[in-house]
Amino acid sequence: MIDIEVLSKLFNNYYYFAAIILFIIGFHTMLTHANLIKKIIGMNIMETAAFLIFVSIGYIEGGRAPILDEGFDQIYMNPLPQALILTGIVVAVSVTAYALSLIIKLYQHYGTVDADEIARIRSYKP
Amino acid sequence: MNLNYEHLPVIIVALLLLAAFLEPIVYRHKKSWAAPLVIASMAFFALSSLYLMAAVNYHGPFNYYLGGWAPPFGIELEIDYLAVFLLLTFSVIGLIAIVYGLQDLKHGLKDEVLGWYFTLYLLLMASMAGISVTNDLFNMYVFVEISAISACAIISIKESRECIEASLKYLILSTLGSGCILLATAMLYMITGHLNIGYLNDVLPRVMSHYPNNILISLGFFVVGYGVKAALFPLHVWLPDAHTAAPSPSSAVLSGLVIKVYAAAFLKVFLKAYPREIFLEIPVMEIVLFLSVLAILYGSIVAMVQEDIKKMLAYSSIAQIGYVFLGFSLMGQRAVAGGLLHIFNHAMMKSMLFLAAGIIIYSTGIRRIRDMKGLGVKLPLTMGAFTIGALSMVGIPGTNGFISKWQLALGALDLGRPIIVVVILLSSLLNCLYYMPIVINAFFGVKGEPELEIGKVPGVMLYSILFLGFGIIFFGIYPAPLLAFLQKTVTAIL
Amino acid sequence: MEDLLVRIICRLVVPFVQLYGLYVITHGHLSPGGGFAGGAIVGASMILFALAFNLEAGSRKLSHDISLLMESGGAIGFILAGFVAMLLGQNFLTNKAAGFPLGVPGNLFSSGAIFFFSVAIGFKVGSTMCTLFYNLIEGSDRHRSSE
Amino acid sequence: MNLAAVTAGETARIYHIWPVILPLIPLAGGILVFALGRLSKRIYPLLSFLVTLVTLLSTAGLYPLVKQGDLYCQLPKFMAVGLSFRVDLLSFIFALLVSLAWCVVTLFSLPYMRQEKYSLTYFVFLLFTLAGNLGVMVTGDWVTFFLFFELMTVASYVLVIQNRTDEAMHAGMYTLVLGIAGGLVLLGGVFLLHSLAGHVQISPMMLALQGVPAWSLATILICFMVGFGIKAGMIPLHVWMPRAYGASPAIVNAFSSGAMVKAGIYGIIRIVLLVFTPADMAAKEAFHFAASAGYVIIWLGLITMVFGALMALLQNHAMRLLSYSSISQMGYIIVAIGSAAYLFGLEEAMGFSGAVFHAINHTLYKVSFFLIFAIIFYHTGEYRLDRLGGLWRKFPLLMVFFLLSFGAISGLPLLNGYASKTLIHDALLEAHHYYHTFDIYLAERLFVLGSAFTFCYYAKLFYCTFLGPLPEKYNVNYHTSFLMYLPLALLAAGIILLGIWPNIFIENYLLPAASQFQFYRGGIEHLTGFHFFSEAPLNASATIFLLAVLLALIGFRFRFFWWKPPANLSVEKIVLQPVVSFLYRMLTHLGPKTDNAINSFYYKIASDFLALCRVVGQMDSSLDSFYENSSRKAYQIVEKSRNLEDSLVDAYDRSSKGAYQLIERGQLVDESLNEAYDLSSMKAYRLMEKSRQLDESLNSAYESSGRAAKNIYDKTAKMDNALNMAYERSGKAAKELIVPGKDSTQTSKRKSKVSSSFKINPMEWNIKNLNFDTLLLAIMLGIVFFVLFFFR
Repeated sequence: MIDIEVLSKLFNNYYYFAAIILFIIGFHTMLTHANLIKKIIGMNIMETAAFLIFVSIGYIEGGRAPILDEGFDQIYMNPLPQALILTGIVVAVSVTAYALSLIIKLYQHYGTVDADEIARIRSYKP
Repeated sequence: MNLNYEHLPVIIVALLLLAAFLEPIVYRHKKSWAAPLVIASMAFFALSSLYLMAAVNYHGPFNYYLGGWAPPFGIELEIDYLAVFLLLTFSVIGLIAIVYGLQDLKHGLKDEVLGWYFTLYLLLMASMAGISVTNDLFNMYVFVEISAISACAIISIKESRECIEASLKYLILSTLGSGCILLATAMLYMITGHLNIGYLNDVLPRVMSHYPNNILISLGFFVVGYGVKAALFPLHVWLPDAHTAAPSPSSAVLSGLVIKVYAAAFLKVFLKAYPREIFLEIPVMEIVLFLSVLAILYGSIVAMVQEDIKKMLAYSSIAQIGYVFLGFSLMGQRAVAGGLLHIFNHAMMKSMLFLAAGIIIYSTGIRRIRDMKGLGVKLPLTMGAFTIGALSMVGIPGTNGFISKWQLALGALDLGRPIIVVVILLSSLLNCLYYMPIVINAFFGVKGEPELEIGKVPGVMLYSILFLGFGIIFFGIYPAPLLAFLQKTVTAIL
Repeated sequence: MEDLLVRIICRLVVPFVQLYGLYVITHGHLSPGGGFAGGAIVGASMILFALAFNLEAGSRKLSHDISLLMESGGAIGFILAGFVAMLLGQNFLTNKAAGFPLGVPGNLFSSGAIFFFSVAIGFKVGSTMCTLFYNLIEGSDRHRSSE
Repeated sequence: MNLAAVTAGETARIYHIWPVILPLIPLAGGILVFALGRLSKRIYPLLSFLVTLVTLLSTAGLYPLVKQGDLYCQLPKFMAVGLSFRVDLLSFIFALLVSLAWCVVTLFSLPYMRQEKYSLTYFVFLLFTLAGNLGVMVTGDWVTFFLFFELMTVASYVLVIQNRTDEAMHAGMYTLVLGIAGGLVLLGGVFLLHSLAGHVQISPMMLALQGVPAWSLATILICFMVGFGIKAGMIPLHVWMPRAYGASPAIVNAFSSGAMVKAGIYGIIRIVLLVFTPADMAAKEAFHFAASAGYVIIWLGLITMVFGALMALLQNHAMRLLSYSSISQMGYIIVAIGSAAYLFGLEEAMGFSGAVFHAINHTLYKVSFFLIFAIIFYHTGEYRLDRLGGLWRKFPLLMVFFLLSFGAISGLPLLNGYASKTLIHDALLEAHHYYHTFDIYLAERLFVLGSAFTFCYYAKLFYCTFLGPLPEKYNVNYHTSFLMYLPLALLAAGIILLGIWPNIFIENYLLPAASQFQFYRGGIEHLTGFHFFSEAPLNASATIFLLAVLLALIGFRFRFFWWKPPANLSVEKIVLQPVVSFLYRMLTHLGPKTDNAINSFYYKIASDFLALCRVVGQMDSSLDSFYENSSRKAYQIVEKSRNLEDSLVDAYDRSSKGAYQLIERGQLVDESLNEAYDLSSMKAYRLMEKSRQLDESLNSAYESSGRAAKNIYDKTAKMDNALNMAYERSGKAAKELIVPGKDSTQTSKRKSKVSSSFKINPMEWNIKNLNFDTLLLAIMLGIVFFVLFFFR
C-alpha cells in the first residue's frame, strides 16, 4: 500500500521527482557506460538535474516573469535561482567543452574513447 | 576618488582575472611582456595580501558588498582573518612557484602554449582568491568550478598521454564533486532562501527542526563534494596521477595550494554556515575525522612503496591533507588552529619538495628514488633544501612540521582523544621511513654507476626553493606571530 | 556540404539571426535574455555560417586574431566597467549609486551600467562559442592531417 | 624554580643568557668547520678541536655562577611553546662530563682521522652531535629537550655510518629509525604531560598532576622510559647498540658510550627523580607511585646489567663486547636511579649520587677502553678477539692503561669504580634495610653476581688482547703518536684521583646537586663524610672479587667464555627482527592489499549494480510491450473509424455526381474561353522557351562544376578512410607496444616480492577505471547518508 499522502506530495512536487529521476539517469549513465563521451553526456544530465532543482525553488504556480512593467503588482517568480542557474549552465558548458577536447586528445593517443579499453591498455595484466 | 584598502580584495580578484585575459593577447603580440605581466600581477597579489593582512590585523575584519547591494540580495565578500590568512598563503607560494616555473616551463612546455599556461595560472589564482574572500555559497561554487577547470587545464597543458588521462579523470570526478556542492547549496537555499553564509548561520537553527532531511542531504553532499575536491581519503583516487603527471610548478601549486583551498572552503561552509548544534545531532564530523585518520595512515603507507619521487610526494599529500581535515573535524580551538597552520606549513613544505624534485628532474632527468644515490654531492643546495623539507615532514623540531603536529596533538588531547596523538606519531614514524632513505642515499649513498650528467640549474629555481626552505626553518623556530594570528582567526570562526 | 539550398538560406538567415542576437543582448534588462543568451545566438550564427560553407570561409569572416581579441576584450571590458564604479568612489560593479544615469523604465537606455555589462558579456560569449567550435573541429582535423 | 620553592628557597634563580649560547658554540663551530673544510684540508681538525675546547672551557666557566643558583633563560616566542634553558648543578655536572669527553676524544681523533676518507663530515657532524648532546643537558623544558635530543639522534647517524660499508649503512638506518621512533614515543609522553599538567617545564609536577589516575601517570612514565631507554640501551630496547657499535669505528663508539648514552641517563634521572617527585611529603599515593615505579626500574636495571654482562662474556668482537659492557654499566646506573625512587623520603640521595657518580666513572674508563682499542685497530686493523693476542709486548703502555681501567670498572678499591659501586650497593642494602623484602635481597645478590661477571668478561678481553701468543703479522714496530696517549693519560689521572678522594668530589659537587632536588635532608647529611674505605664495603668488594676470580677460573678452564651461542639465540633474532620484519612487511603489504580489497569490493558492487540495471531494463521492456498492446488497440479503433469513413465517402460520391454534371456544362463555356487564351499563351511560350535554354546552359555549367567538386570530395574521403585504417593499425601496434612496455623488468626485489605474494602489479595500483572512481563517489555518498541517517 502506498500512502496516499506520499503520493500526493510526490505529485505536488513533481519537479523534484523529475530532478531525482534525471539525477539517477545521469549517474547511471556515468557509471555504466565505458564510452567517455556517454559519460560526459551523463554528467550533463546530472547537472541538469541540479539545475532543475535550483530553478524549481524559485518557481511559483501562476507567477509571471519579474520584469518591471505595467501591472507590476501581480505575483512574480524569484529571479535569483534562474540567474544563478544561467551561470551554472555557463560553467557546465565550459566543463563539457573542455572534457570533450580532452577526449579528442585521448582518442589521438589511444585510438579509442572506451574507458575500459584505455584502462586495459594502461594496466597490463599477465 | 576614495580608494581605501577595503577595495583591495575585489581589486585582487579582478586584476588577476584582467591579467589572465590580457595574457593571450600579450603573448600573441608582444611575447616578451607575457612573463613580466604574470610576475607583476602575482607580486601585486602578494603585496596587497600582505597589506590587507596588516590592515585586517589592525582594523579588524570587514565586509564588502559587490555592486553596493547589501547581503540578502547581493554578493558579499567577507574579509576576515581566515580570508587574509589564506590570501597570503596562496599569493606567496603562488608567486614563488611561478617565478620558479618561468625557467622550468620553458624547458618542459611547447612554446605556443606558454601564454595559455599563464592565463590558466592567473585564473587559478583568481579563483582561489575568490574562494577565500567570498561569503556567498553560489559565488563560491562558481569560483570552485573555475579553479577546477583551470587546475585540470594546467595539468593537461603538457599534452602527454598521462597528463591528458589524469586530467580527464580529475575533471570528471571534480565535476561530480561540483555537482554535489551545487545540489547541497540548492538544498540549503530551498529551506532558508539565503546563500549568504552569515545569513545561513542565522536562519538554519530556526529551520533545523522543520527540515531535517534537507540539512542532512546537504551535509552529505558537501562532505562528498569538498571531499573529492580536496582528496579526502577514499575520494583521493585522482590525486596521485594528476599531481605526478603535471609539470613541476603545477604540481607544487596543486599539491600545496589547490587541495588546501577546498579544505578551507570546507571549513568555511561547515564551521561558519552551519550552526554548531547540528554537529551534536548529526555525526558528520565524526565521519570526517575517521576518514582523515585513515587518510593519514593510508597515504603514508602507500607512499612508502612508491618508486617515482613525484608519486611518492603525491601520496604524501593525501596523508597531509588528512592532517588538515583532522584539525578541522575535531572542532576545538587549538585543533582548528593546527589544521589552518598545517595548510600554511604544508603549502611551504610540499611546494618546496615538489620544486626540488622538479630541479632534480630538470637537471638530471631522474625520477626514480633508487637512482638518486649520491645526488647530494652533485646538487648540494637542492638536496639540502629537500632534506629540510623531509625533516619537516617527519616533524623534527626546529622545522614548521613539528609546530603543526604539536598544535594538532595538543588540540586532540584538549578534546580527550589520545588515540589521535598515537596516529600522528605513528605517521611521523612512517614519514621518517620513506623520506629519510632518500636523503641518506643522496648524501651518503655510495654511487657505483658512472657519473651523472648534471645540467646547469638556473639560479632562480634554486633561490626559490632556498627561500621556501628558509621559511620552513623560520616558521619552525619563530611561529609565535603566526600562532597568535591563528588564535584570532579561530576565535572568530568558532 | 555543398547544398545550394542550405547556403542560400543560410546567407539569407544569418544577418537576421545576428540582428536578433544583438537585440537580445541590448534588451537584456527589458525582456528575457541578456548578454549570455544573445551572445550564444550570435555565436550560433557564426557556427551556422561555418557549417553551411566551410571552416575557412567561417574563419575569413571572423579570424582567429579578432576572435581572440574579442574574447579577451569582452572580459576585460566587463572588469573595466566594474572598475569605473570604483573610480567614482563606490564599490566594484556599483550601478546607480556610482552615478550611472538610469533613464525612464522601459526605454533602451534605462539600466545604467548594466547595458555595458551585457554588451561585454555578449562579445565574450559569442566569440568564445566560435572559438570553442573551431578549436574542437580543428583539433580533430589537425590530428587527421598529421597522422 | 619549583625546586627552590620546596626546598625553602635555597637556590636562587639567576637570569643568564649563557645556557643558550652553550649549545650554539659547537653548532656555529660546525658550520664554520664545514665552510673552512672546503678551503683547506689542514685546518679543520684543529679548528674543531679548538671548538670543543672552547665549549669545555665555557662550560667549566659557568661553575661560579651555578654555585650561586640556577641559571635560567627563556625564549618564549620560539617554537610553539617557547624554549627555556636552565642549568643547575646536576646539569652542570653532566654538561661538563659531556664536553670533557668530547674534547678528549676530539683530541684523540686529530691523529687518528688523518687517514680516514670522510673526515670532514666526521668533524662537522661531531660538532653538531656535541651541540645536541650538550643542549639536552642545559634545557629547562621537555620540548627544548626533545629538540636537542632529536638533533643528537639525527646528527649522530652520520657518525655511525662513518665507514660507509653496507653493514654500517644498515646499522645506521636501524639506529636512526629506532632513535626517531624513541623520540616520537618521548614526544607522545611530552604531549600527555602538557595536556595533563598544562606545562612541560622540567620541574616537579606531581602537584599539578594531583588527581590524575595512576595509569595515565604510568603511561607518561613508560613513554619517557622507552624514549630514554632506547638511547641508554635498556635491555629490551638495546638492540641497536651492538649493531651500531660493531659497525662503526671505536672512536665514534667512544663518543656514543661516553657521552650520548648519558643523555638517556640524564633524562631518566630528570623524569624519575625530579618530575615524578612526590611533591607533598604527606601525599601517600604519590609516594606509592614513586616507590612502585622505583621497584620496576630496579628490576629493569638488574636485568639490563646481568643480561648485558652475560652477553658480553660471549662476544668475540671487541666492539660488541664493549657495547654489551656499556649496556651492563647502564644497568648499574638504572638500578641506582630505581633504588633512589624506591627509597623516596628516606635515602634517595644515596641512589642518586651513586647513579651520577657511576655515570661519570663510566665515561672515564669506557672512553679509555674505546681509545685503547682505537689505537689497536689503528695499527692492526682488527677487532676480532680470536685474531688478536700477545700485544703486551708491542704496547706495554697501553696494557698499563688497560689494567687501570680494568681495575676501575671491576671495582678495585682506590680506583673510581669502587666508590660508585659501593654507593649503589649501599643503596640496595638500605632498601633491604627499610623494606625487608626478599626481592630486594635477591636484587642485592644479583648485583654482586653482575659485578663478578663484569670482572670476568674484562678478564677475557684482557687475556685475548694482551696475553697469549702474538700473531706473526703483528710483530712489527709500531709508532704511536704522542697525541694518542695524551687523552688516555688524562682519563687515567681522572680515574685515580676520583678513586682515591671520592669524598671530595661527592661533598663538593654531588651533594649540592642533590640538595637542589626534593630529597630528604637526612639522607644527604648521611652521605657527607661517607666512609668508603671502611670494613663493610671493602668486605663486599672482596666478596665480589673472590667470586669473580672463581668464575673466571672456571670460565677459562672449561672455556665457557668461548662458547658461541647459536646465532638464532639472541634477543634481536628471536623477538625484534621477526616483529620488525613483520611490521614492515605488513606496512608494505597493507597498501596494495587494501587497494586490492577496495578494487574487488568495487567489482562486486559494480556487478550488483549492473544486475540492478538489468532489472530496470526488464521493466523497460515490459513497458515497451505495454506500449505495443496499447498501440494495437489504438489501431483497431482507427480501423473502425475507417469503416465509418467509408460509408461517409459513399454519401459524398452520390452528391458529387450531381455536382459533376453541373461542372460539365460549365466546361463547355470554358473551352471557348480557352481558345482565346491559347493564342496569347503561344506567344508567351516562345518567350519561355528562350529563357529555358538559358537556364539549361546555366544548369549544365553548375553540374559540371559540381561533379568536379564531388570527385575531389570522394578522393579526400578515400584518403580519410585510408588514414583511418592506417591509424587504427598503428593504434593496435602501439597497444601491443605499450602492453609489454608496462611489464617493467626492473622492479625492485622488494616490490616483486610484494607483488608476487599478492598477485598484483605495482604499476596497476594507481590506474583505476573511471567507472570505479565515480562508483566510489556514489558509494561514499551512500555511506555518508547511511551513517548520517542511522546514527543521528
